[in-house]
Amino acid sequence: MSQPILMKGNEAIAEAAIRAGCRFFFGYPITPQNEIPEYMSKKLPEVGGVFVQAESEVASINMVYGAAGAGARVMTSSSSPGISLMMEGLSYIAGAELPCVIVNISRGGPGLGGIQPSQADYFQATKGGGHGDYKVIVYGPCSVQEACDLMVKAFDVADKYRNPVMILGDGMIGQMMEPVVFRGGQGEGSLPEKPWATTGNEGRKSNLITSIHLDPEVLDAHNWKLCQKYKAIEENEVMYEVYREDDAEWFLVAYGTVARICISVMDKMRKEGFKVGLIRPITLWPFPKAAFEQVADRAKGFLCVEMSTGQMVEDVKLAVEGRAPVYFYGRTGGAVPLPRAIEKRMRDVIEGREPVVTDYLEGRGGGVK
Amino acid sequence: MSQPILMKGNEAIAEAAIRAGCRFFFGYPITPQNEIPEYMSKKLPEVGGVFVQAESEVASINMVYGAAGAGARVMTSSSSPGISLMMEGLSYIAGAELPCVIVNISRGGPGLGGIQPSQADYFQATKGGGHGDYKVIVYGPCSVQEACDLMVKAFDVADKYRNPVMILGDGMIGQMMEPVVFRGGQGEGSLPEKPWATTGNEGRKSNLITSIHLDPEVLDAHNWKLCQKYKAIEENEVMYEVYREDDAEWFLVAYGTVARICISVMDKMRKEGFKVGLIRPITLWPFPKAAFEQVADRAKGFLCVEMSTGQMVEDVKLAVEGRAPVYFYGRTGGAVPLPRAIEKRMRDVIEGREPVVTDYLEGRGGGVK
Amino acid sequence: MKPVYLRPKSLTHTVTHYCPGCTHGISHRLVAEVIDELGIQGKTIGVASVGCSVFAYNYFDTDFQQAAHGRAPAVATGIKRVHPDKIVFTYQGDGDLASIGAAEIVHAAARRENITVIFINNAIYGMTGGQMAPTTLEGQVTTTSPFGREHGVQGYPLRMSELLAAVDGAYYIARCSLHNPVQVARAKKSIKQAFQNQMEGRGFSMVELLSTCPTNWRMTPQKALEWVEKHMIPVYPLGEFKRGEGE
Amino acid sequence: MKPVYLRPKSLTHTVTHYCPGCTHGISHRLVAEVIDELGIQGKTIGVASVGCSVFAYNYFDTDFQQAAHGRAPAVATGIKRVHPDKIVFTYQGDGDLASIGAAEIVHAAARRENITVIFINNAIYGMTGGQMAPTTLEGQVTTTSPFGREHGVQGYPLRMSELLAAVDGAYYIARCSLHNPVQVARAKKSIKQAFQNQMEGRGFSMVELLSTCPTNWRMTPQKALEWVEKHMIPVYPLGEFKRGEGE
Amino acid sequence: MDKRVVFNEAHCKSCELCVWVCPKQIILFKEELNASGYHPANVSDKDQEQCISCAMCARMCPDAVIEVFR
Amino acid sequence: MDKRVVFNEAHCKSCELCVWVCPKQIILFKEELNASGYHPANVSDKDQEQCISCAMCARMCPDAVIEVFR
Amino acid sequence: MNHQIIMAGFGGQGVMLIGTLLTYAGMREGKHVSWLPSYGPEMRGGTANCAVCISDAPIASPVVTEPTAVIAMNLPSYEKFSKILVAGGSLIINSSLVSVENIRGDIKAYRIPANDEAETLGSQRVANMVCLGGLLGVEDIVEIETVIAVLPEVIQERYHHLLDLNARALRRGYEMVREMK
Amino acid sequence: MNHQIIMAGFGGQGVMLIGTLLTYAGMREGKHVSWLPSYGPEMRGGTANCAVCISDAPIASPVVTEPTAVIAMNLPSYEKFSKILVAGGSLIINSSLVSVENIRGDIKAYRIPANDEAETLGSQRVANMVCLGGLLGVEDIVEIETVIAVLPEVIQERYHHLLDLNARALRRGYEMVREMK
Ligand SMILES: Cc1ncc(C[n+]2csc(CCOP(=O)(O)OP(=O)(O)O)c2C)c(N)n1
Ligand SMILES: Cc1ncc(C[n+]2csc(CCOP(=O)(O)OP(=O)(O)O)c2C)c(N)n1
Ligand code: SF4
Ligand code: SF4
Ligand code: SF4
Ligand code: SF4
Ligand code: SF4
Ligand code: SF4
Ligand SMILES: [Mg+2]
Ligand SMILES: [Mg+2]
Repeated sequence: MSQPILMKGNEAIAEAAIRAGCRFFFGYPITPQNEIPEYMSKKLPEVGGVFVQAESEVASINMVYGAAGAGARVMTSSSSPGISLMMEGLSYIAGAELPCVIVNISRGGPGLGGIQPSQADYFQATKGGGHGDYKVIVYGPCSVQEACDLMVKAFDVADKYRNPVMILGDGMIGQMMEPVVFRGGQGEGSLPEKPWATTGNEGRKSNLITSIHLDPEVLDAHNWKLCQKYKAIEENEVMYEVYREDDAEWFLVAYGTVARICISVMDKMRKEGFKVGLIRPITLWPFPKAAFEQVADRAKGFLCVEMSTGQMVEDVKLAVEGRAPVYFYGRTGGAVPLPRAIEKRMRDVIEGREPVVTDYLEGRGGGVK
Repeated sequence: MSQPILMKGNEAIAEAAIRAGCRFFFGYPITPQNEIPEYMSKKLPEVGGVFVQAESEVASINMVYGAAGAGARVMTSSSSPGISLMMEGLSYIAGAELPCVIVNISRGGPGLGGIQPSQADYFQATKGGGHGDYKVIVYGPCSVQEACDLMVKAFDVADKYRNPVMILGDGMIGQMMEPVVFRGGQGEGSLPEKPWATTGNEGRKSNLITSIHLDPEVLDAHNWKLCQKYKAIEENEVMYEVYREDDAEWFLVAYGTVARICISVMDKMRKEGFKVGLIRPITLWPFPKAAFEQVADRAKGFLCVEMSTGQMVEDVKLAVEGRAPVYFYGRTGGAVPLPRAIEKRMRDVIEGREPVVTDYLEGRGGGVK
Repeated sequence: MKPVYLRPKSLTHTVTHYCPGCTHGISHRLVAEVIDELGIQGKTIGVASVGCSVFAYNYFDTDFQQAAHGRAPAVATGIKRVHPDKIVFTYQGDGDLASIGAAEIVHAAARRENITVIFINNAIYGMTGGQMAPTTLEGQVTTTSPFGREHGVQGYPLRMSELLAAVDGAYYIARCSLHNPVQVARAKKSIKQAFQNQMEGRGFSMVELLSTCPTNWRMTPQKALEWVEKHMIPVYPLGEFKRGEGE
Repeated sequence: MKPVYLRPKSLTHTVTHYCPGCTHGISHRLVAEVIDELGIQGKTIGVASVGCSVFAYNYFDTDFQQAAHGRAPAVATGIKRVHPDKIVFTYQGDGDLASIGAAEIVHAAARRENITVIFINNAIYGMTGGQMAPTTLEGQVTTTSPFGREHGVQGYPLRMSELLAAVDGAYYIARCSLHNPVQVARAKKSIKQAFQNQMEGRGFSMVELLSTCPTNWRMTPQKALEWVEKHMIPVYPLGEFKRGEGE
Repeated sequence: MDKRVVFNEAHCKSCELCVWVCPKQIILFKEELNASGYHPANVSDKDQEQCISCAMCARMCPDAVIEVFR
Repeated sequence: MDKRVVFNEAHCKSCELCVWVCPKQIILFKEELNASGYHPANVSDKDQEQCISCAMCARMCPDAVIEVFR
Repeated sequence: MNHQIIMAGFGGQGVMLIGTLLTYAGMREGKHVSWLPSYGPEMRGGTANCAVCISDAPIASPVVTEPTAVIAMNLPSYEKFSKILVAGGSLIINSSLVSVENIRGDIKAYRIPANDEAETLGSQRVANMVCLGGLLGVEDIVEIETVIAVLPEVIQERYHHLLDLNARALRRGYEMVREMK
Repeated sequence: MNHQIIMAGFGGQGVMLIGTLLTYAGMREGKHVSWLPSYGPEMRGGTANCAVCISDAPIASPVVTEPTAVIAMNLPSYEKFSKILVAGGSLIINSSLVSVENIRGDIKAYRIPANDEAETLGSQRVANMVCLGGLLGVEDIVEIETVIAVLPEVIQERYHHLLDLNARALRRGYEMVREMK
């Protein structure tokens, strides 16, 4: 195995994409993900690929649509407001069943908000910020290494299901430097065939990429066909980690970098004798309900920790189905939940105390909902 | 009370808006809501208002932002793909706390989809299709009359909370004609003062409309302040109807025109001796959890019926919290759930039979998930 | 007997959904004739837009992608960058190209994207039932300009050929009309030129076609053609606005 | 002693976040001077865009709205239609106005929207750290054109003043520079004209200001001004491109 | 008899543009409706020889209904 | 002494543009840093009278640091 | 009674108009009513239909899936909607354009040569009215006089010179069906 | 040991660079490392900082909320970060720019006139290296030799003529602190 390299998350993500055989990148600058297009603009031409700085995120996602429909491994990346502008295009891509990868290095919102890390785009990513019934496969990496590994997986999974895949990384994933080893990535040679792609109809019947179906019965059938696909994805592609499954009774639930903070809290509290464990969803959609089934017998309660006012907490509740109480703690807009505050909240949960909002505050913010 | 007039839903909605004091409309054509801008283009100039056909939905929502920030009663309307293009702007409006009304006469998706009625934009509307933590108040009218009444309410509620309000009507609400009586609408005279609006700083300190807060602590505080507001809305603004609360044990759950179909199913099944009731959410956000509390003791099960592959069903589950099973039946893409199929599904539910998908199909579609 | 005119091979045998006498049909035929004559059917990829021509893919026997409203130039960019050796064209209405898609068309031109754009200017939104387009004439009544377009309220008609000619990356910009057989023949020449430019790698080419919408103009097809000649051409003069690129 | 030059009243007393020597500061000062001279501070509503000037509202003592990236002309339209008697201006960078906001600016002009646009062309994306803008010069190295912009790959610089001059609804389009005191004085005259046009109801006015980004150009402020004169002006000639509207 | 001008009647929409441009004014509509509900254009067998094969009709037809031979 | 040219030192960012355009070349930087970490520009008391109040410096200053009197 | 009626034909045959007319008349008679259109992608030509509900009770659903009556003005409409008509329901067929055999035996079917009758009356354009008149002759939905009375409110002012022609067409259809009955 | 270090100063003082350098050295010594930057809205000027974690165990969180060491290269940084430094932690103050009294008594504080020292060495630009050298002199994070060894990998090629100057600055800071200790 090769030596680890120290790399900024954004650059590592870009490099992983190239190693996964991605040769086309269409994107528009936005903090905190600029290193991705910058890296691509330098490296893609070296490997015979193409980098295009689009005029906007709306254009980016539609260029991705065109390139994906033409059979390419293609990606775009952006951050929260830019991702919002892609919602129509994303719905088209899902409707037309095109494979592609979208990276959202998300920042504080709503509106222009701030440029610090956030997880407040969870709903948009997992429920479908665009119109219509569609699903995007969403990965929430917790380290630069995991972001790279998932990036490679993302392209394969996108091709396998002909579906868009999103990497939802908070700003920290993009901005921090960590050692990384590149593994996997089948390279350009062995990419899957795409006989459905628009490459010119020489010697075969015409191919068509579209999402319009004016006949309600046809569109209904199309939607239920997509639904079947989504069911298959739910069955095959769920990823998660459970920590301290053996004896834990109280579970922290967190994804992305927040999960790492929670691990430190878990470790500390265990030393103090609390039976704390942690569930870390890696796929945010499909959401890992199985993880909750696994611990359902023993779990006395769940504390969901997010850099949002509470979004994943709904999926946790849907997974727990009332079998144990689900609590929440969060900070937003770039404020990061402090280990101390998480610990306090978890103690209150375990010891059955009502939360006192000000207890968890470091600044002027809130945190308990 | 005045005599009812027969009007197409879209025109009635436009007329109700004008009666509610709306004087500014910015929008872009899209089926099946074109009668709204068309009506506005004719009628607004007559009452001293302004109609602008924007170059796109992206421009529309940002014109709404400008006009709302300038203190006007303002609205836009569109349909599914157009609404997706508004997601960034909507997040800005919510972040900057501006009041406005958005009408989505939604159609089948994803992508270009079709032009027939659909309810597949439920997630987008209620969870936040844009980035960041924000909420839009969403009404789901079930008749032309209710659409008009809610339209008037929407403007008042928007002003009260300085928050965007959405009317989520399926295509039927827009396209059908029904008798309607216009009531309410305070007219232009008595609209609330907006001292925060940008009107020029003559004789006062400057006003600022913005959503940027670079300091994480400030943005965090802003988000939790919004959260408080949303909590107040959840407490004050929930609207719903429960039918046959007195003795029902099995509940249909549906909103919009689907609720009307379900009422006919309920009536029929009651005649046959089934203790069927119905919960009809009118506000989709805030979701009427109270309705489910109300019937929690007695309810043996809920059947959620939607023109989607199952979106509101998640909110129903979150409200029911595992206290009774929640089932689903739906058609999509303009296909409308048939009374016969709903009844069959409800019987299967009551009699504990596993659904056989093909039983509920009229065309090539699916329906059970 | 020898054929003088045969239905182009690149058209499928489908009855179109276009209204009687709508010149979308003529434009389709011309593009198909050009594809046939250049022998590029097997390597052409079309991009349909959102407008009455949304189903263009049903009528051309080539590979096709259906693009979101206004975004055909972006979609075409994605395709062309993947297959620089294939021929990529967009087919867009005036609502699509000049209104919602204004940024995409300007930037495809500025980027010198090596594609061909067929632009159908019928001064109205056909598919959605006759709303005002950016190209609607002053005084013209539409469903969203019920009192007639007035420049003080809705501004002036947007002349896209003139505008795009001001973009350095545009190589070829021409405006033609379809209002009689002579003009149809000229239009075909321009369309052919626009495809040839792409084959030669010269960058962005667009042919604007003054077209009719008898249905929403509420005229017979023939009256509609006369209206093009009498009312549209004075505002939208015909000709080549650009040939050659750069500063 | 009598004042020869005083800090304009319409500026607040805040230290700006702009880099040393960035001409965004000069532009701000000129706009403030014009607002003072025309006596319109109390009735002016500014629209800040997304770019280095996102915080413009901190520096002008007038009402302000902060618009989404590229959408300032749409936001200004919303405001102006509500308050036709107030003075509404946008302040936009080249990424904002010429790239993501290309459709909005073209259509504000086409609609003959009675607003004033201040357009800061610094040939780069300042705020996000120096990526290529549509106005980046050929050969110019940026973080997303690391080998220098080449027209075969990224197309040609987009000349917005020339482009907008081709739109009938535009009343006044001028390009000025800020690279020395004489040019600064000229720029101020054009800005004043652009505001006066609005007061007289003449429609859309835009002043493009060739500006510097010493930080991302990686030059001293003074070298940056010299670069404007030497490299930008040949591509972006100064002058009034339009005065008066219509066909 | 070999026809000079052949109409694919199923595609015709009775728009009259061919009628309008034909220098010989020999194009007429049939009594029957086609599947789309239009009276298709046609040149009667007896008028075929009047046709000068100028193809004006074909070049103007929006529905590519007409093929011309000489 | 009444100054001809007055610097609002807190706002200065040492960009040198005033220095560059001053025809009298009398603008220099102070030793101390201001709160933003820059050496502010200044015309020393003794050089004030060399100033011709042309306001070139003020018109070029991006930070509106300079006011000029005559 | 709860009438659920579908009227279908080529775009341009005026099925939307007769639907509106019937709905108006129902409202005027104090009934609960709704009208719901459905179009194809074509702006002109193609097939269009509308669903009208007229009932003594509030209308549960404006969508008509099991019509109690159908007017089929062209062949595709006949093929699509005659199938879903409830047993015992009424079917008005425009026999000028639709020639079919083997109509379902469990329904009340009436063939009216509406285009020919309309032509005779003065214009093919009122074929739709002939059909509606026919329907009114079979099913007890609203009084034909009510329909005639609301004609001026539904028909655009510039066509008011044709009010009389429309009324005559309605009556003609009505009578033809009465005669057949 | 689990080192959580914050380095802060004006944009342009090179705090990001010394953070990267330290992280690199940590990685080279086989430790677990992370580096996380934080900027203000200013592109130039303003205050910037980075958080570096160097640990024997995997790093739970790259966010440093309770630093074990702080380098404060300007006054705002001192004010912000000296407060959250853990008791017993190390604080390196660039006394060329920061003159403060009453430093917390429960920490190890070292005042180094980094700009002046750097100037003496040849360029104020290596003041950051003097500070980092100081930190290495107090806290047992990595060997100073490792840091010097990775300099060529971290510093851009076009500045490689300054490698030696940087190394000398690192050593100078190291020595100054050793002398104070
Ligand atoms: C995002 C979005 N907005 C609006 C529409 C609705 N829409 C469909 S076609 C069309 C305009 C068509 O006009 P044009 O482009 O001129 O084409 P034409 O029909 O006149 O040929 C519009 C606005 C849509 N499908 N998607
Ligand atoms: C929708 C969206 N896309 C991208 C961004 C990121 N962004 C912020 S400023 C900017 C460009 C700024 O460049 P310019 O407009 O030229 O202004 P300058 O900073 O050069 O003055 C970009 C792309 C954003 N905030 N929103
Ligand atoms: S609506 Fe107009 S543009 Fe569309 S097909 Fe009909 S005539 Fe042509
Ligand atoms: S980054 Fe460039 S444009 Fe932005 S403030 Fe600094 S110098 Fe000015
Ligand atoms: S070919 Fe010429 S003469 Fe013959 S039918 Fe056609 S138009 Fe008439
Ligand atoms: S031009 Fe074509 S479609 Fe029109 S009438 Fe003639 S043959 Fe028929
Ligand atoms: S006013 Fe003129 S002479 Fe005086 S300091 Fe300024 S530039 Fe120099
Ligand atoms: S121009 Fe202004 S900011 Fe620059 S050095 Fe002179 S006084 Fe300071
Ligand atoms: Mg059009
Ligand atoms: Mg710029």
